[in-house]
Amino acid sequence: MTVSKKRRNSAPLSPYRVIEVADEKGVYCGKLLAELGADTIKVEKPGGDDTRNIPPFAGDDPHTEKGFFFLYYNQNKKGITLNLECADGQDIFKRLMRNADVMVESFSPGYLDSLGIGYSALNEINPSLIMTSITGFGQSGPYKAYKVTELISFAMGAMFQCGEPAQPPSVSPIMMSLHCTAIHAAFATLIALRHRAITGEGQHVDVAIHDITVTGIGEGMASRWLNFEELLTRHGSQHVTAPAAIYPCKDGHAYVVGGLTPGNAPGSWPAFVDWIGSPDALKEPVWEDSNFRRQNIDVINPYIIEHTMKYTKAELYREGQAKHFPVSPVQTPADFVNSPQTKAREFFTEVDHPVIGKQTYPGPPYKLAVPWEIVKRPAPLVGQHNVEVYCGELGFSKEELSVLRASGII
Amino acid sequence: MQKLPLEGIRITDFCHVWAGPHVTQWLAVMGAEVIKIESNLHPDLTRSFFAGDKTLTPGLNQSVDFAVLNYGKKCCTINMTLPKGRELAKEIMRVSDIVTENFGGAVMDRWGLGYSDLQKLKPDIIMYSGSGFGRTGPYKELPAYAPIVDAFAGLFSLNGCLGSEPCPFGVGGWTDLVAAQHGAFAILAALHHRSNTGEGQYIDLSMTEVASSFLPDAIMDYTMNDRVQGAQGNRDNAMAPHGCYRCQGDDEWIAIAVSSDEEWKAFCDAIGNPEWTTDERFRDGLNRWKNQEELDRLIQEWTKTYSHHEAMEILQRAGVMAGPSLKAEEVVQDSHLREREFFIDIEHPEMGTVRLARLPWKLSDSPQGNYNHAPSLGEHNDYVFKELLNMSDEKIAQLQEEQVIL
Amino acid sequence: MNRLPLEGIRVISFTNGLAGPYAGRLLCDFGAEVIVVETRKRLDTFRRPRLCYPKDSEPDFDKSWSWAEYNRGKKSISVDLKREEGRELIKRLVKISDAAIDNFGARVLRGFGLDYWGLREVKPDFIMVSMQGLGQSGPEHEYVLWGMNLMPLAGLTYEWGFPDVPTPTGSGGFPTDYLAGVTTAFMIVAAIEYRERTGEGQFVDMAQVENAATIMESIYMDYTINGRLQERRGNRSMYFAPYGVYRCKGDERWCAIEVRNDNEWKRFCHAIGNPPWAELPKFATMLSRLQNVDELDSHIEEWTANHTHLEAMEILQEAGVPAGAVLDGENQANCPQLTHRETFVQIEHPKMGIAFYPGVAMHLAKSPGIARRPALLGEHNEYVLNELLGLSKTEINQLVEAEVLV
Amino acid sequence: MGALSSLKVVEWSEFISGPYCGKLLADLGAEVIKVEKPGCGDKTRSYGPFPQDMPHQEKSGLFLYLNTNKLGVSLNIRSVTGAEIFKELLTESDILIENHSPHEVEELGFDYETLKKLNPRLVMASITPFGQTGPYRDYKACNLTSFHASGLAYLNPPEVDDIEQEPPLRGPAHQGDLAAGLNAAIATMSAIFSCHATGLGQHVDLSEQEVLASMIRRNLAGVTYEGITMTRVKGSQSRGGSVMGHCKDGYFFMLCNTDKFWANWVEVMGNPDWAASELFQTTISRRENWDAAKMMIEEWAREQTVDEIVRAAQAKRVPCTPVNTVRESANSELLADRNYFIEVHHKEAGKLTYPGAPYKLSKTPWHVERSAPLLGEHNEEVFCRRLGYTRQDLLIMRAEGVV
Repeated sequence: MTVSKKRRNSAPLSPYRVIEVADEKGVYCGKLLAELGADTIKVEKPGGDDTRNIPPFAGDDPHTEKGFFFLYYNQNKKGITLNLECADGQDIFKRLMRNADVMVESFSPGYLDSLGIGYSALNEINPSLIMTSITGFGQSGPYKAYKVTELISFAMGAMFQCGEPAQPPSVSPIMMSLHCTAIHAAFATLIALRHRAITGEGQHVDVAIHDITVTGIGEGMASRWLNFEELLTRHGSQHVTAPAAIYPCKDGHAYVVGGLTPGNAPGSWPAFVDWIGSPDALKEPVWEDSNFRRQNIDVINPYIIEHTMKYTKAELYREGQAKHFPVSPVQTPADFVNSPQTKAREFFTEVDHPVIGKQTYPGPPYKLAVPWEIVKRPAPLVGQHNVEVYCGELGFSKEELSVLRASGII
Repeated sequence: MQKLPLEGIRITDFCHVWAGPHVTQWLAVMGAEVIKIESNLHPDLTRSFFAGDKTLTPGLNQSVDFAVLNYGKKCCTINMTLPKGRELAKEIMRVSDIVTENFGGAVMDRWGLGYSDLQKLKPDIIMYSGSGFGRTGPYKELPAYAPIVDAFAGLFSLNGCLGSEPCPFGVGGWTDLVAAQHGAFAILAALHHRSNTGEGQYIDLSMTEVASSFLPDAIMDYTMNDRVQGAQGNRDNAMAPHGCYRCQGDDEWIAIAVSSDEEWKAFCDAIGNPEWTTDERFRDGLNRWKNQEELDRLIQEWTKTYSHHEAMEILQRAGVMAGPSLKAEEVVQDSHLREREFFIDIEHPEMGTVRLARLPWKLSDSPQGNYNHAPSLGEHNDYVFKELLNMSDEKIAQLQEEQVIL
Repeated sequence: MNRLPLEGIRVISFTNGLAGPYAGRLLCDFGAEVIVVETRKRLDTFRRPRLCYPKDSEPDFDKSWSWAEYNRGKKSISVDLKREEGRELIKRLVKISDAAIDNFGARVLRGFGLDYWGLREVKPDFIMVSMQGLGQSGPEHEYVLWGMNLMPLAGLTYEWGFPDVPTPTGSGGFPTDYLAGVTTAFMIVAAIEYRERTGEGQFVDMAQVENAATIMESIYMDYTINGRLQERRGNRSMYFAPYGVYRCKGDERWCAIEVRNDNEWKRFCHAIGNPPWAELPKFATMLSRLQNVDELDSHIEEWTANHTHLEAMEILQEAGVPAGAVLDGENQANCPQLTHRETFVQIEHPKMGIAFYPGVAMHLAKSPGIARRPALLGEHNEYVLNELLGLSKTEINQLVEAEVLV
Repeated sequence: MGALSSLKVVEWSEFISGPYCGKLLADLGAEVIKVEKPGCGDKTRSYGPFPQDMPHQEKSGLFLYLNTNKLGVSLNIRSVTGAEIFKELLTESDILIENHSPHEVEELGFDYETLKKLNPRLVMASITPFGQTGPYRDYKACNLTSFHASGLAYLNPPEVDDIEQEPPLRGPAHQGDLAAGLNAAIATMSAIFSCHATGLGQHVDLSEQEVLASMIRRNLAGVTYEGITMTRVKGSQSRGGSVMGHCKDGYFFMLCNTDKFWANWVEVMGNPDWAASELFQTTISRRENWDAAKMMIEEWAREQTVDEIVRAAQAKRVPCTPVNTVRESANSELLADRNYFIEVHHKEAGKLTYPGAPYKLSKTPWHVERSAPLLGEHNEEVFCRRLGYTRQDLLIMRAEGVV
């Protein structure tokens, strides 16, 4: 009997068993599934996954169990260790896959096949298995062997548009393209589960970071060229409409948008001119045209800056919003954590972890009217669930477990 | 010519039989001047272990047992049963750095030569007492030999083929030597401490405790899990194959161990059975381990067709751990050991050339070591009494009269 | 072709701009029937004919490119929600629908009584995701916010850019829209799973800003746990060097390079022809490279300056070094990998003719999904009102004349 | 302060031989820095026994025992940075203990010739199966094969019924590897004494095969001098004088290799007539007729309890003992009275009982000051506080997988 028979009436994905053998490209995918109740087992190599090395660490102590990246992205997962590069490991892995519903992996194409546990092999063992592969460039094609990191994929997909014209393209401070792709992979996985519900068959889901970055956060650079032979270039924070950009203020910066709403309504251009002290220079009708404003933004900016410099970012936020202008402060992470809005949403949650203790993590980006109940757990310690899974589920004896351990298999 | 590491260190040595002499043996070879105190009343017991069936009336200087345990040492004869003898011995200890003994009981104390007495004699003296059960505790007076200690410590209960009843350990004096080596190390540590602080000390070594500290996993398994391990034979609790297999020649055997899939593949290719790597029973470590009986049988079919040396060559060339189970004579002939000059010839005045194993290590920049022949009884009386204690001939003659030097 | 996974799922799209439409696009790629509710009276900002296709064609909201790109495949009805009749129609449609996406301002649907709490009266097992910038609760949730406001709020803009430039910049576009968009699609399918098992609907209150914050985990945990506020680092890494974007031959040509360990460093040096500087000890280890990173980077640019960004990428990737040319729109359009993956597909549209659209970005072997053309505004009024809701032609005409369908 | 507390040791070793050598030094006060590879660490960590048989990187009984009193760092010395740090460590050390194949050590550039340029005082102890020279130098071996290839196993068990069927046996547990480590410690200390005199270190080339072979020096001399090779056949001579007998309730083992012991033993048996026979009067005759004597003794023993025999024998000072399992020896009044076993508290494994001191030193007692290190536990102490790397550097090295 498969795992799915067991759990019922809890979170959406609770009937499913997910096996994750993924690095930073796939962890968020596993996290999203686990957060919705999927029984997710993270398979690490003996000694622990390399993503445990990703800084920063709690107390700056580079300790296997203290890396924030690992702690955050592996919540609600179980953790086992397994060496896939030896016959035992492959054997055990196959046994695990027999009653798994989903496998999330992010190895370079062909690697798992070379170990005899690629899709075709697993498909024979378990035809209803869904294997979600997250790679830099996809399972085939001229770049399929290319190495990928956040820097590389973001550079190829979106960076050309990032930053000030006068500066080099600007690197994202977070794993933007990797995680954005991981969410797509999670979505695609659910689609494949739907397909399985209808046809009973599993399939191979092939998600490439390059595709997602170009068609997503790449902001249509490609389609713009394809359809208009127009090159989108770096334009700092300046939006196509104007005024809409980051402006300095007393204590920092704020994103100020004026005149996006047509006519005279609140948030419209006339209202904006009025707000910034109705300088005569901006009163002529020509300025009603957004494109004209965009072309002559340098004429407008001094007036705006003169205005914004009178305020703190918080004041600008309040004042602007009171007048229905889409104004927002450029918050520091500290501002965000401490803002009344964030607090009211209880976005940050406390997690208790055996090694780093009770600490505050960012929570999920959504609230549910009727929360789905799931078993909450902190990120697993290295091999924390070996006994549970190997002895409890696969029926190995403690003695055999020791053999596996001694021969470096788990 | 460079000096030996321990040159300048003098040891008064009351050790006898096996464990004790082995301690000072190591130190003597490394350059320490070891002066054995014996007497014709009480020669070292091993002097009277006759040499097999070679002769039925061996002289006290012809025992092979003695020869292999006492080379590099000096010997003087003092009758310790006489107060004067003990006084005389004290003179030697006064100019020594270390005193060693392994009597079956507190003999030294009874002689007034316990550590506290020796301290008065020479404050920074280092004294080593080796015994079967330690110099304190309920068994401190009991005589003990290695096998007694082994049986007591649990070694026998862990020896033998898988699941067999307890079995004496075939390597005679194993624990004597292991204990002695611990003793030698402890003495060197004490010497090191003395050279840093000028402070001597007393070392109490119990063979039982040494034997026990050589069974850590069995003991930890008991203290942690209350499990009493039994004999495992040649088996390992992770590796398989891990055993000793019959070879072609007469009573020839080879030990083979495979610790990973790579080695297993190499092994199967080497013996021309590549299909084993895909055989359900043997394809991975866990299955190999579970199906060992069968596996061992099949491997033996292969080993039986080769001599143990052939088998070793074939397997080692493939990168598989394999070692023939050598008989003593084969060890002596072993080409590798010969190239390493593991055996040295010692000229012995009464025994002729004796070929013996040297210390089991080489120091890149120190001479080979002091391999003078094992001393005849009293061979160094002159050196000790004249040169060392510069006593007059008359004095010496008198002491011989009084049977103090005997 | 066999049935698409989401066939039979009907989703109402109360959307505007990017985030909401992107979520809907993902759903209809896999067979969901997504019906956009819009009106001439207050056009979707993306419908406003800022950029029409084909190039230089007359302004026409049915030709607005940005709307077409993010709404392709959906159906469109034009209903004025300010009118009671309009709202009634929507409620009738909800009765026969499964889910809704809402990225209007928080007040809008609430004002119309069409928010989740209103609609669940009509359909208790209804599924709805509202995805306002700041969610549906909290003191600021009703604020007017566009995509470009969210990164600054999330603290992402503050972290993004060069330390020596006074003004933080952030990315060119609206990453939060995509993050929130795809998460919404994900949650809707999950909620459908749940409903099929339990018969219960769900309301998901998604704050777009939090979608950015969730993937800033390390920055936030560094603050909440280590009390450290990270500052902008520009294109440098604290841990790896070489790391960053290097100027290549030609105008605005850049190549990103990242070297994470010795191996990649060796391969890198080899790939650029082992220049003498690369042998210097100051570049031998990660630590020393980071200490001399300015010098290192200038050396690297000496090399990259002699190659186009594509050459640099190919040379380094061939050598197994992570490298990526900073591709502009044209490069992406000609990228052999994207061509191989058929990432962009041509679709014909009655008014726009044939144009390139992003295809189905995820490759599912057995349920590939399909990219259909965008709708004209109100194109599906008849299908929805007549075929689905069973209104007669005359009733529909009345609604048109009454400017409910507008 | 321990006897060796002035010594700084780097232990770059796997499994048992090297680590036991390090333990011997550390337990007497030397500062031993154990260098393990990041991730899995020393192979022993995966080797049982584990509490409740649950394998756990920090709870291997064998590892806990072998690594008391050491500082633990994790370092990938195959990386450039790692190698550099490793060399920095060595320039500040007196001793390096390693047990890798000569081939591998040269490949990594840590061979003695290279290291002595770095630190002329360094004593490098290399523990290998077959030594640094000779045809087998790069052959692989483990406790089992070394035990056989040195001639020891061939003698074990001492007596078999069918020599064709019953293979030679290695000694229990890991005795061979432990002995190699022990001898390495002696050799290393002697090299340290040379260093006192000359100010120069040297290379200790220790072969496990030789260590074990030297344990049967007597048997080897038997071959070279007397032409005798012992086999495992029953009733084989020269083992004369010992009996392991089966009593009502277990086994006892006795040894009477002297006339005195024999006489007393005969009394223990209540002076049976057979013992008065000519056959058993001299050491030589007893040896020749030992099988007969043994038979009689075993028959007699079957009626006794172990305790009766042992008490009676010991009263007459005949070497005699029960054949204990580790349980009985661990619970013996002797070892309790000697306070042999010690309790050690370990962060992960908790309080456990370990085998204690193999020798008691009066002034500088053997003692366990700290339990075995967690993997990389002392990275900061060693790399930052001693070698002066910053915590930031440490983060970088972690990100690169160096520590």
